[in-house]
Amino acid sequence: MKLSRDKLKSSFLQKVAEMSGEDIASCYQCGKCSAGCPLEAAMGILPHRALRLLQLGCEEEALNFDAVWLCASCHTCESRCPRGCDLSRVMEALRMIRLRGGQSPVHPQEVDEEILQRAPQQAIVSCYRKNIS
Amino acid sequence: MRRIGVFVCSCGLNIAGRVDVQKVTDAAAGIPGVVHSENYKYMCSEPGQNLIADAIRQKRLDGLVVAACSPAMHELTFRSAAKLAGLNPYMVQMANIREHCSWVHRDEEQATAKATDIVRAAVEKVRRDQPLEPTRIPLTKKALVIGGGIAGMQSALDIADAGYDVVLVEKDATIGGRMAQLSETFPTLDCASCILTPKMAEVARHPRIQLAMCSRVTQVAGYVGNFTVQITQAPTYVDWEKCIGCMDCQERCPSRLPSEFDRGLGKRKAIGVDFPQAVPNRPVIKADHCLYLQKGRCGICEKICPVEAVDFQQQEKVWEEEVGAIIVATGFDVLGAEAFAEYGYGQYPDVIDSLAYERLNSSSGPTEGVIRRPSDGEIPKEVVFIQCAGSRDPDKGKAYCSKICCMYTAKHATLYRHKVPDGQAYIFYMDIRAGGKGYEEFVQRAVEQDGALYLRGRVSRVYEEDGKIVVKGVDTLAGENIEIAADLVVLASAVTPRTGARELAQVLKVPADQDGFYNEAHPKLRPVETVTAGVYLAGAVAGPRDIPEAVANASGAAAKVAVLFSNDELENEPLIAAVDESKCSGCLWCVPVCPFDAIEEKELIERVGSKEVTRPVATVNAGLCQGCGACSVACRDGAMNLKGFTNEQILAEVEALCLMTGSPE
Amino acid sequence: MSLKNMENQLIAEVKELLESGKVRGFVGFGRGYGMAESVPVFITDALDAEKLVLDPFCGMTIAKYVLERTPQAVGQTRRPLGILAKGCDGLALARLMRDRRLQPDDVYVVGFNCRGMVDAKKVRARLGLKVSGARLEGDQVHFETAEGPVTLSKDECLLDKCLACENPLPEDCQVLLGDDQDTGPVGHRDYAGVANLEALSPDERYRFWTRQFERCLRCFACRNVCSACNCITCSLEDREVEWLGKDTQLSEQFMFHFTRAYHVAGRCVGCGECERVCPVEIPLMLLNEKLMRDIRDLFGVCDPHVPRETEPLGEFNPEDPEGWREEDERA
Amino acid sequence: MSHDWQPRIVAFACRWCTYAGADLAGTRRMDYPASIRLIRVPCSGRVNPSFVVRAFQRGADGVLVAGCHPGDCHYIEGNLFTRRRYSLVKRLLEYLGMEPERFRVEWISAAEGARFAQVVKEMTEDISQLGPNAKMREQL
Amino acid sequence: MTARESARCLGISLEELEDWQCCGAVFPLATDAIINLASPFRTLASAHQAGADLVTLCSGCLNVLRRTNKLVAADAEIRKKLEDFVEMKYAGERKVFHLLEVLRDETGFDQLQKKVVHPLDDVTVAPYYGCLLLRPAEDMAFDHPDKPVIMGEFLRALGAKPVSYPFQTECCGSYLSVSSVDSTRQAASAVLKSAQAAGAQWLVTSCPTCLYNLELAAESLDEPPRLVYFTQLLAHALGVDAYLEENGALAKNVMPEVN
Repeated sequence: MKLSRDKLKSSFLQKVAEMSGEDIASCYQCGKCSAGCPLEAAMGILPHRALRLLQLGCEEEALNFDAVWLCASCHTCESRCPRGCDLSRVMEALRMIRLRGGQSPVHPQEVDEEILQRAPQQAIVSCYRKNIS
Repeated sequence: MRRIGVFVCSCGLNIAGRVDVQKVTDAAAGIPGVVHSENYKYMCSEPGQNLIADAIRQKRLDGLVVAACSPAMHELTFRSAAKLAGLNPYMVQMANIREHCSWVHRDEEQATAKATDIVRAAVEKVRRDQPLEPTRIPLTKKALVIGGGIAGMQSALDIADAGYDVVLVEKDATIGGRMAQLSETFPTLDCASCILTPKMAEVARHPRIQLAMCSRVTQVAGYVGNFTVQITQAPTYVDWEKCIGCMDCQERCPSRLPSEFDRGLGKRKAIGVDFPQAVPNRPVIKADHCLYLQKGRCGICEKICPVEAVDFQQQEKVWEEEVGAIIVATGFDVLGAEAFAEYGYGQYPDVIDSLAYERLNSSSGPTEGVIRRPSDGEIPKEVVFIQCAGSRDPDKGKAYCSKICCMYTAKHATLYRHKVPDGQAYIFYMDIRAGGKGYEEFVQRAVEQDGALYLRGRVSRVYEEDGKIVVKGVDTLAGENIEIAADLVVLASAVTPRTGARELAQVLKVPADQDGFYNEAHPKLRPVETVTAGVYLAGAVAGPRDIPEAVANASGAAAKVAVLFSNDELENEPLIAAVDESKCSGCLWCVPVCPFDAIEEKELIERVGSKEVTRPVATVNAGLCQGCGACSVACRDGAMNLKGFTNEQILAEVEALCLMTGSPE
Repeated sequence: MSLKNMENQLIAEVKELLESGKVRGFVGFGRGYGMAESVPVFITDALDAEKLVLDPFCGMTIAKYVLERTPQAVGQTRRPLGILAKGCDGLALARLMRDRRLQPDDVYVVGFNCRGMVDAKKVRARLGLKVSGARLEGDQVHFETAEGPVTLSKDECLLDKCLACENPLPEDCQVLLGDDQDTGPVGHRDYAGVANLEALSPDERYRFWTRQFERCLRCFACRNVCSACNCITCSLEDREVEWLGKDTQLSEQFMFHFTRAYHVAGRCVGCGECERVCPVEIPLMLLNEKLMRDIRDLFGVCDPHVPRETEPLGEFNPEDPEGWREEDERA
Repeated sequence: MSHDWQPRIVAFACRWCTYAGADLAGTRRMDYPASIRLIRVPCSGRVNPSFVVRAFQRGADGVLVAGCHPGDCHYIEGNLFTRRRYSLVKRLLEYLGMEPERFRVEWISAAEGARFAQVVKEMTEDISQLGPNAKMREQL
Repeated sequence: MTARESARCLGISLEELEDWQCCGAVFPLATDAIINLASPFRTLASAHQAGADLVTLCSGCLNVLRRTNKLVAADAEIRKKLEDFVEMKYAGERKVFHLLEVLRDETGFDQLQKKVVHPLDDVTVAPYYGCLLLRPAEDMAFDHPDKPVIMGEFLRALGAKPVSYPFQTECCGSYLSVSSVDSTRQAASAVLKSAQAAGAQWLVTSCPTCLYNLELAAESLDEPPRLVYFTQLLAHALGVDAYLEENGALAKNVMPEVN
């Protein structure tokens, strides 16, 4: 991996920092967020890695970090983070950038009819809000 | 009219490279009252100082301005030089034209103009200086040491060996402190008791050390050399003078309670000692658990005591000691249960802190040194150690590194393997900080020889399931979450100041940081002193320390006390506040702003017409005043002033600086 | 009870005090030169008690008059001086006591629950008539004038300080006249003038104060009358340290008024005497109120004008805001 | 060589923190405008508000009062009184018409040489924008 | 319905907010997603106009409304934007409660206990908090984020025996059950198994999404705990459900049978 000043000071990083309101540099990669993440198994990759990718200025990798779609914003990570860095907000920022860029992992017409019938409104509204721009 | 001399230093090219030194010298010569002005390459050198001395004598100078570097650098140098030449050292002012001028400005003209202004302000200041003499105060050559742990004991021994009396105040019934709770010590694995107990005995029998056990320092008045300290001793309910230490009472006492010394893992009796090697080896009664004191029945100890030492009527005792210096060595605590909800501390018996683990390891501990888990007494086969439990956690715990945990956790894992050869120790860590002699090697031995498995990451959750303690953490090096079903979990809880340290800091008027650790007078150059003259620090009271550091500290503080006591009188800095009684209205609004309680009320007798009347005025205790000047600003009528920084002087400096040289009007 | 009834009570009380020798003298009000004007009097003879008045024109805060006559000041044995006290006098006495210029047993306080006093200037401006008497009733004041009775609302004719008065009842009195005790504040200090001035630009404010201070005669009346300005020697007249220049150019006027205001910051009792006595009508309460309001807002001191054992600038809270930062500005 | 008008700024610096911080700026050879003149005081709590007004009277275009951060005072609590005092003084000066940029209170520790230089730069720039101070200034 | 009747029975009057609007179900975490705050803001402002505080029965709504409320009270800039957009004035004057808090703080659990007519007779119930009631702890200020007690106390007041189990504050997978069923099933199963291991007969929740996710997960478990909404328990214990059933306002057999 090649590092450079430009890469570490990109406007993309600035944008993530602004949108999330979090200080990316504050993370010292202790992994406590990953250790407590209830959906880490489904993600298949440790969520604290998102912050590391950002610290290294890896825009492309950060934007391909698909675990963001699996963050349920449960704030377990935030509640235990020793550095007061809210990973859920960083995940949301990455998600929003991709949603605004036209990516979306969920398409309303493809959602299972049975789920739409059974699931409570809250779940459906939340899912759409998080996954559809 | 003062006869002022101005000496401008070129400091090689440090000043002359940017400031036209000759121009400054010439400008200074033009200031009224300046009768001598010259410059030299290195004013602080011996020839430079001689130059000054000669001018003082030849030109009968009574005020000096040395335009050179920061007063922090050479004020003392030039004051001493002036004194040698017969001039009162307080008639010297430095004009800082190096750090504040030549080093920070590029434009030579501007820098020269500024240097001229700075010199002029210093001339105006020195013009209003008065010769000052340090006050001399006698001192009591007896020291108070607060805390009987390893640091306090070391300090007490060093001072006592130097030939001065020491009062050692300890809040518990035994000296020894935290170190007495430890099993072995890193990195040599010496048995803590083996090296500590001889020292405890030495303290106890030293003729110059007076022990005040079960005691606290509740008030401190006075100042360096002359403190009056109030000591409050809790009742022990046993007359230690009579007691012969047979411990029959402890044997027969029917009431048991969890032993605080054993971190709640073992039991002790309501009467007795914390541990068999306690010094002094005298029992105390824990009133809350004594059947007689609580319910009025039992009294077995009183009946069986062969020397009738048990005294249920004993009361709290309060007395005063006069001392000349105070060493604070109150040591540390570890963060309590409330900090670790996600780790289940306080909820699951098999989640313990490091001090409890020390007790499990100790041959005098509740399991006699066999590692048994608290819940069922089984020998744990898998033990998880969690480092940084509350440390390096600015959000939920403490921002700082507790410093000693890396080392003692390696020690714990090593000792564990020695005692449970088929067991496995896991250590969650963030970074290994092993910066001491033999420390890194010790950690590596734990890994290589004793099979400790280090996992780089934090633990998020600890919970009980099927009789196991499930630890969910992460190993960021592997990029995997880790789950371990352990038998015992040990938290390396953050080191904090002793409970009550903050209150004591207020009693002593010593500043503490946001975490409650006491501030050193200077973190690098005056690490065992505080800003309150005569109060010194030893050990973990100023921050997490390991044993060798605490001992080195303690000896350092003791040396400071010995140096202090080598004087028969103390010289007090004369730059202190003073009251003009004729102006003082006696409102005493200066009193609440004084951080050192140095201002008192005094009755002034005055004549009004033919009668004598008294009125209150403020008066400054020269021993207590540290010269901050807060009182002089609280004073509306201008009666309170600060010597060396008087209202007249500061107003004159303002005027001088506002007459900027070289700025076109 | 009406003021008239209280006046009778007062006269009887003072007569008794002087006759019995309980007090050395008594500071109260007597008839002034004009009809609608009562002025401070100092009496020592019981026969003079009849001269005392208590009417709606007794607006001056007279506490400071006792300062010149304390045992300490006159070198006499300790025997108290009597004084008639409204709420504002009570605060002023408390100020002098906390500043230790007065001992509690230097004074014998005859207090009453003040329902506001008439501002003669306002009445003159409104009625333009010779007023021969007045009577307070509820929210109104009934005046007797040469042309018959006239009624004004209190809002129209009371002294500003009364309209802002939250402490009408003096504390720590030896005697309380009347029976309507503790019926709550007369008014409320709203700091409207301060807010108006704050809304201006810095230059406009500077021009405003320049217009005011240019008139200042440096007569020191504001200081002399002030119960918080009670130093034995005033630093502004110090002969050794020139805190204040001798000439009266604008720069020195700013220095003077800045220092005066700052010296009473947290200590001003809000009696408004400084402003009342100013011969050139400089609105000094705008300065005092500014500090009072900031003390309240910044340090959470709810009654900044009520003397306490500590003053706001003689204490601190570790959590105090930094009042000079933008973000600490009031929303 | 510059004959342009440059503001004159008088600073009252606590000897333990800000004065030492300015020393550090020197040791590190930081470059900041020559507009500032320091007066060394033992504590920011020593700075009488009248000193500030006197500086404006005599021609200062800006005044800085600087000391240790709250909690770090060499005299334990001196700067906590400073904080209260200057919260009021700053507002009073502005109330009398002084521009906010001309008077600042800052906490600058002995380790904050860069912060010291930064504050001097900021003040110099801000005041240069405003021009010379005429308010409360004596007429010669 | 059950909640309103139960509250009435306890002397609290709950009014349904006229013209209410969905809060959006999730609190927008991106600092520039202000528009998503419009609907909770409008709900809060409506409540303010109606002169009342808000009570929710759903953890999700509580989360969104309480955080929005805190944000508009603290951030004047955002408040201004929202006020302009929604054309209503509101600056966080109102409070947002969860019904459980009302029961604890207004009614008092000891008073509640006195009103119980059908005590839950020592049935073992696992309280399930999930995420949204408790986190972020600073915003929600609801209960200890790792050691909450409110539901346990509530259950005890109703006569039930609450059990403590490690997963009571773990996330059930939330809305991912719509887009990624497997991941939620895994998360929700872990919760159920943990409750089961602790011997819970029932499990009570305060969030419809949690309830749904847990129901899904329960399908693939042997004898999972029965799932109930906290208002159901409340109505049952107060004897309100019987009254409602009689009036045909509530379907029968809503409550699982005791034992």
